[in-house]
Amino acid sequence: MTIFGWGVFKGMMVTLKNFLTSYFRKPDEGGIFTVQYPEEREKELENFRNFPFLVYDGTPEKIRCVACGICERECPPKCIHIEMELDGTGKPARKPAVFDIDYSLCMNCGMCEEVCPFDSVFMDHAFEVTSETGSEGLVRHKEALLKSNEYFQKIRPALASTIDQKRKAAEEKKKATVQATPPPAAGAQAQGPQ
Amino acid sequence: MNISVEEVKKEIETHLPNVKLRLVRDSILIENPEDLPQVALFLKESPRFLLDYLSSVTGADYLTFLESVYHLYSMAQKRGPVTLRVRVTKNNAKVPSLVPVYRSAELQEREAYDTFGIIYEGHPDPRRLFMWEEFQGYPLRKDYAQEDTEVLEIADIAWLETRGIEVPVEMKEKAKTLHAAGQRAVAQKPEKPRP
Amino acid sequence: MNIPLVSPAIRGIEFNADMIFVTAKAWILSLLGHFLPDWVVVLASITISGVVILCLGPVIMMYLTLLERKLIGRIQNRYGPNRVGKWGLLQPIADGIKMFTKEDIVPAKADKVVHLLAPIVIVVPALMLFLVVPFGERMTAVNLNIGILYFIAVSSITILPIFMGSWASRNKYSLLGGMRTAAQMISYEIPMTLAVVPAIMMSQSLSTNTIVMSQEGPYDMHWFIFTPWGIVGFIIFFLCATAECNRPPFDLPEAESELVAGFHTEYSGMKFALFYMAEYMNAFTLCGIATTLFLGGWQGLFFPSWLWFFGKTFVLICVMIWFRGTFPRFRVDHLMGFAWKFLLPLTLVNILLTALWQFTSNLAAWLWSILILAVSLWVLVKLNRTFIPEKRHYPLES
Amino acid sequence: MTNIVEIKNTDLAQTLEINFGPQHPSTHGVFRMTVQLEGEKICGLRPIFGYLHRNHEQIAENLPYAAIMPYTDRLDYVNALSNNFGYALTIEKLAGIEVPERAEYIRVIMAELARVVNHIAVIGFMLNDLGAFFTPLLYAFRERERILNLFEEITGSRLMNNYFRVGGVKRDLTGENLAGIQKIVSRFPAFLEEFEALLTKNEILCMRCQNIGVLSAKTATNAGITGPVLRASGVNYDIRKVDGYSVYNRFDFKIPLGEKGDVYDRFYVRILEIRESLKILDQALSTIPPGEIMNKKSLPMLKMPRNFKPPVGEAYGRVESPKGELGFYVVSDGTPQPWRYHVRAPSLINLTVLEEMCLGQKIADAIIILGSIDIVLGETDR
Repeated sequence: MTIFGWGVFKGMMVTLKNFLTSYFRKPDEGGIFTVQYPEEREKELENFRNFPFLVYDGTPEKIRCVACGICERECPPKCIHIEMELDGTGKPARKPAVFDIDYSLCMNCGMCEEVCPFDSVFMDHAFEVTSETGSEGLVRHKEALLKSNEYFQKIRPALASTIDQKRKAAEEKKKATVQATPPPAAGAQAQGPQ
Repeated sequence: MNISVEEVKKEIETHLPNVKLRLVRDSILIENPEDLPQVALFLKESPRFLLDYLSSVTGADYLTFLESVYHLYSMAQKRGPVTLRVRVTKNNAKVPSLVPVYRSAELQEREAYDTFGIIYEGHPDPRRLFMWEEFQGYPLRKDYAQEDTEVLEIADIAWLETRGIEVPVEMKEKAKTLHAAGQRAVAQKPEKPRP
Repeated sequence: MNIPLVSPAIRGIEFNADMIFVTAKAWILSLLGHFLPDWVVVLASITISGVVILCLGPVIMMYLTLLERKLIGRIQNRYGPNRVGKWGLLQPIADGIKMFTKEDIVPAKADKVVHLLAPIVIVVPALMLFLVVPFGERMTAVNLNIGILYFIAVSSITILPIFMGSWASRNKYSLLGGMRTAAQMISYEIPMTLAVVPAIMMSQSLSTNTIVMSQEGPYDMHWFIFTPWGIVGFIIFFLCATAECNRPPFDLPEAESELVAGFHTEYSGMKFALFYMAEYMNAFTLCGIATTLFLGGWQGLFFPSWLWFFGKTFVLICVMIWFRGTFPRFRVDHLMGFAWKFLLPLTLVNILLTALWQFTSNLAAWLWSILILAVSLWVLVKLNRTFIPEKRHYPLES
Repeated sequence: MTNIVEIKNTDLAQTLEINFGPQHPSTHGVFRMTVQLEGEKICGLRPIFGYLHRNHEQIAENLPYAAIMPYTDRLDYVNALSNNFGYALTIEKLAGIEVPERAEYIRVIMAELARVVNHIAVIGFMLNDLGAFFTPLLYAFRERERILNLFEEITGSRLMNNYFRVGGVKRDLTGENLAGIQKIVSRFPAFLEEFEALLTKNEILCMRCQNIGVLSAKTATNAGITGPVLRASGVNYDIRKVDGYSVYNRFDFKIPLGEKGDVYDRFYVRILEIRESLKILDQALSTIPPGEIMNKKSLPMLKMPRNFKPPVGEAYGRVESPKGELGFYVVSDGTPQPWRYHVRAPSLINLTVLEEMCLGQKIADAIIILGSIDIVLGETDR
């Protein structure tokens, strides 16, 4: 038979041990595990996903997105709105004129990132998103969503470098085919965005 | 471990000759909903199957008729599932309740009633589960149209007025006409999904 | 003309750290005595003690909350408050400001007068208890010769305002909390009072000062707790004190997970703060009385007497906080059973033991008192089978 | 048996009716119950649902199959991975998609980690309901934090993982991830020892929990109770063993059974289940094979979710979620969206017997009985 009160005593010893170890142990070994947020931050993990952003190469004009609208269609809470930019002749310019994401609706699922065939939409790491005007202030327009490839390289190096390699390979392949048989549309398209 | 449906059907037919059964998509359709408790009780008690555990009860809307689907398992023999289903028309959606046989049907039948409007006769507490009692319509039926949140109901207007908030006259009139007709305000489907 | 700053009557007192507060008061009084008539000096003497106590109470309460939050934080491997000021030392002041600026909400159907009175009434006995606590040598505010009786009488008033508050709120949670309080506090008064009896018997006095004085001895370590009846009495007294000031594991009246906030569900702002204040001041005075009765009060070596007293009291308070950080809550019937079926018989045995101890106090006495205690404990545990955990067996099947 | 829900207020003057919830510190969200009291004794209890209802099923019926996955995270938001698992299994059953072996192992590893997370959180919350001032909860959360950090590293999110895909998983586990999991698994028993020292033998806890809210095996089976609550009543029924779905039949693990079916058994069975989960994790980590993580057939579905049209038919898939049997019933009509999608939520059905367990007990017991059933309102109300 155990002594009456022994369980209570053992419990108190556990809390006492934790009280004492909190003063000298490291966070990983039973010490204080609080991260004091604004001053200290946890290590940013590469795969962490928050809200989507758009990638551009070099300058903001060279946007990867071609306004195909796949992400708009597949977004589960329907928080993306895209409008195609039209060039002077009224033909689609394969570039978004409007690209809005409503951050108040977005549920950070990463679907847009997965379905995008042009490696244009990716999930950001910036999680400190606030607005003073409620949900209207959380609609992000194209200008705010555009971020450079360098930024992408910085936050998710592994993914960005594989995608860069992939794009490079595709470009070289395309160049090779273009050099072999230059279709007439290729030249027009190259001039299009200017 | 699976139970072959044909085997179950044969067994039921030999023991309960009055019950008409049909195989639909690996499941047993009971032609007459009134036979359901009888079949369920037989399956529960029969030593061969011992289907003592009703896992899931749910409804489904197939436009012309409503369906109530039951998934039975055996905890004692660790076998299953056997799927039972009954079909009722939308106008006369009445299915006998399985609560006397399986208590696990209690909340699930309430849910199916709430969302599909299938009335489970003999249920001890036939209330809506998720929606409030005054709610009209059955949200999971395919013909359900969403409520127009822009249109106020009479009760809402009264509530607003007691608090000194003025309500436009058109809104009041609309509420009155709708109330007189005993209808709900139904929303037009938005033409384009919101940005 | 040379006015002597210290009157000749006071000069006799040795000016040392032990007497620093006593000397300070005497100095002020003597200074006043030079200019003002005698009755003013007497009034001033009362006022000084009163003001000190009135300030001490809230300050102790404020820093007890900080201490509690810090200690529990450390127990739970957190920092506790550390944002306002160094180590969060200004946190209580920030809390106070917050409490003052909060809206004071009174339920529409509440009994407004009683609802207002309850938090005021609860603070008064909590402050009154400070009168008889001997903070140090010659540092008892009022040296009543029935100090302990006064303490028991005043501390039991606390039930009334709690019930007032709970009743006036017209809230079912509050009402349940109030009912629990009444039942719990009345039950725990009895073993607590009986646990005090041995100390009174041994010191043959009801005065808190005399009780401390009777614990004098070689090396100042002749405390009552170093006797078998003392340790049992102390443990019972301490448990009852924990229950009296509604602290975990006996915090049923405010049981957060069951009754939202118990009797103070409908209180907000400063009224709520007053309830809180009373609770912490009660915790302090009860620990102070426990120190006085069993831990030798201000007795101790080297350090000034008041430091010894505060040190011992704070150790006891830390144990209370430690309880809070460790234990789940009792249930109502277990709580009552624990008081009536376990603590009460044990106190009676303890009183008997003390009576025997007065005749013989040597090594043999130690042995037979431990024997009596062990037997009675064993019998009590056997009689209270519900307190004993069942042994369970959990088969692992494939 | 039929009059279970009716409140027996024979003498209204003697009883007190109290609303627990939807705003109450320990109803685990917005659950509400009206309790009929005689003094402190409960003589009637009626649960009221729907405060977190968002018609999950209709939302899903208007979405392509792949886009439902993130919504399943929101069902039982304490362990999203189990919900992912159930949904993925059902759609694979519906469309006849095979899952590569490595993906199956990854699924098992992640689902078991989610089970560990869920069980320690539940025990912590239950102790909070018992009145322990956050200490066990925070010790539990300290360990949970490590696993959640790992989830963040692997899946990209701490709670709303959205990690499983039909036909595989989203991302492969790297060697570093595996080492991280191994580290957690190897240090977890020490934490459990400490946790048990703090709790299991504690007299106050035993007094509060033993012989409270007893649920007999017969009632439990009939009322469709599943998961640890059922096993605490002594019924040996674990879908991981019975169905042997995924690769669970390759691992050696045991099913802990309770003796009486009271709150204490439910609490202790969960601790034992954590130990068994750790055993599975140990085995899975040492035997995980290399290879693909996604069925090649289902890749186009992920790129173009609206082009994925399973054949006409229906499927009922179920997994042993930490709360009980989580079932998904999906009917396909050959279009990109399911015709009917139904979730059999264990948290909801386990509440069937709440009144029966609480009758005759004290208020404080009702709270811990509710805590020991382990509900999550996201799943209960859907």
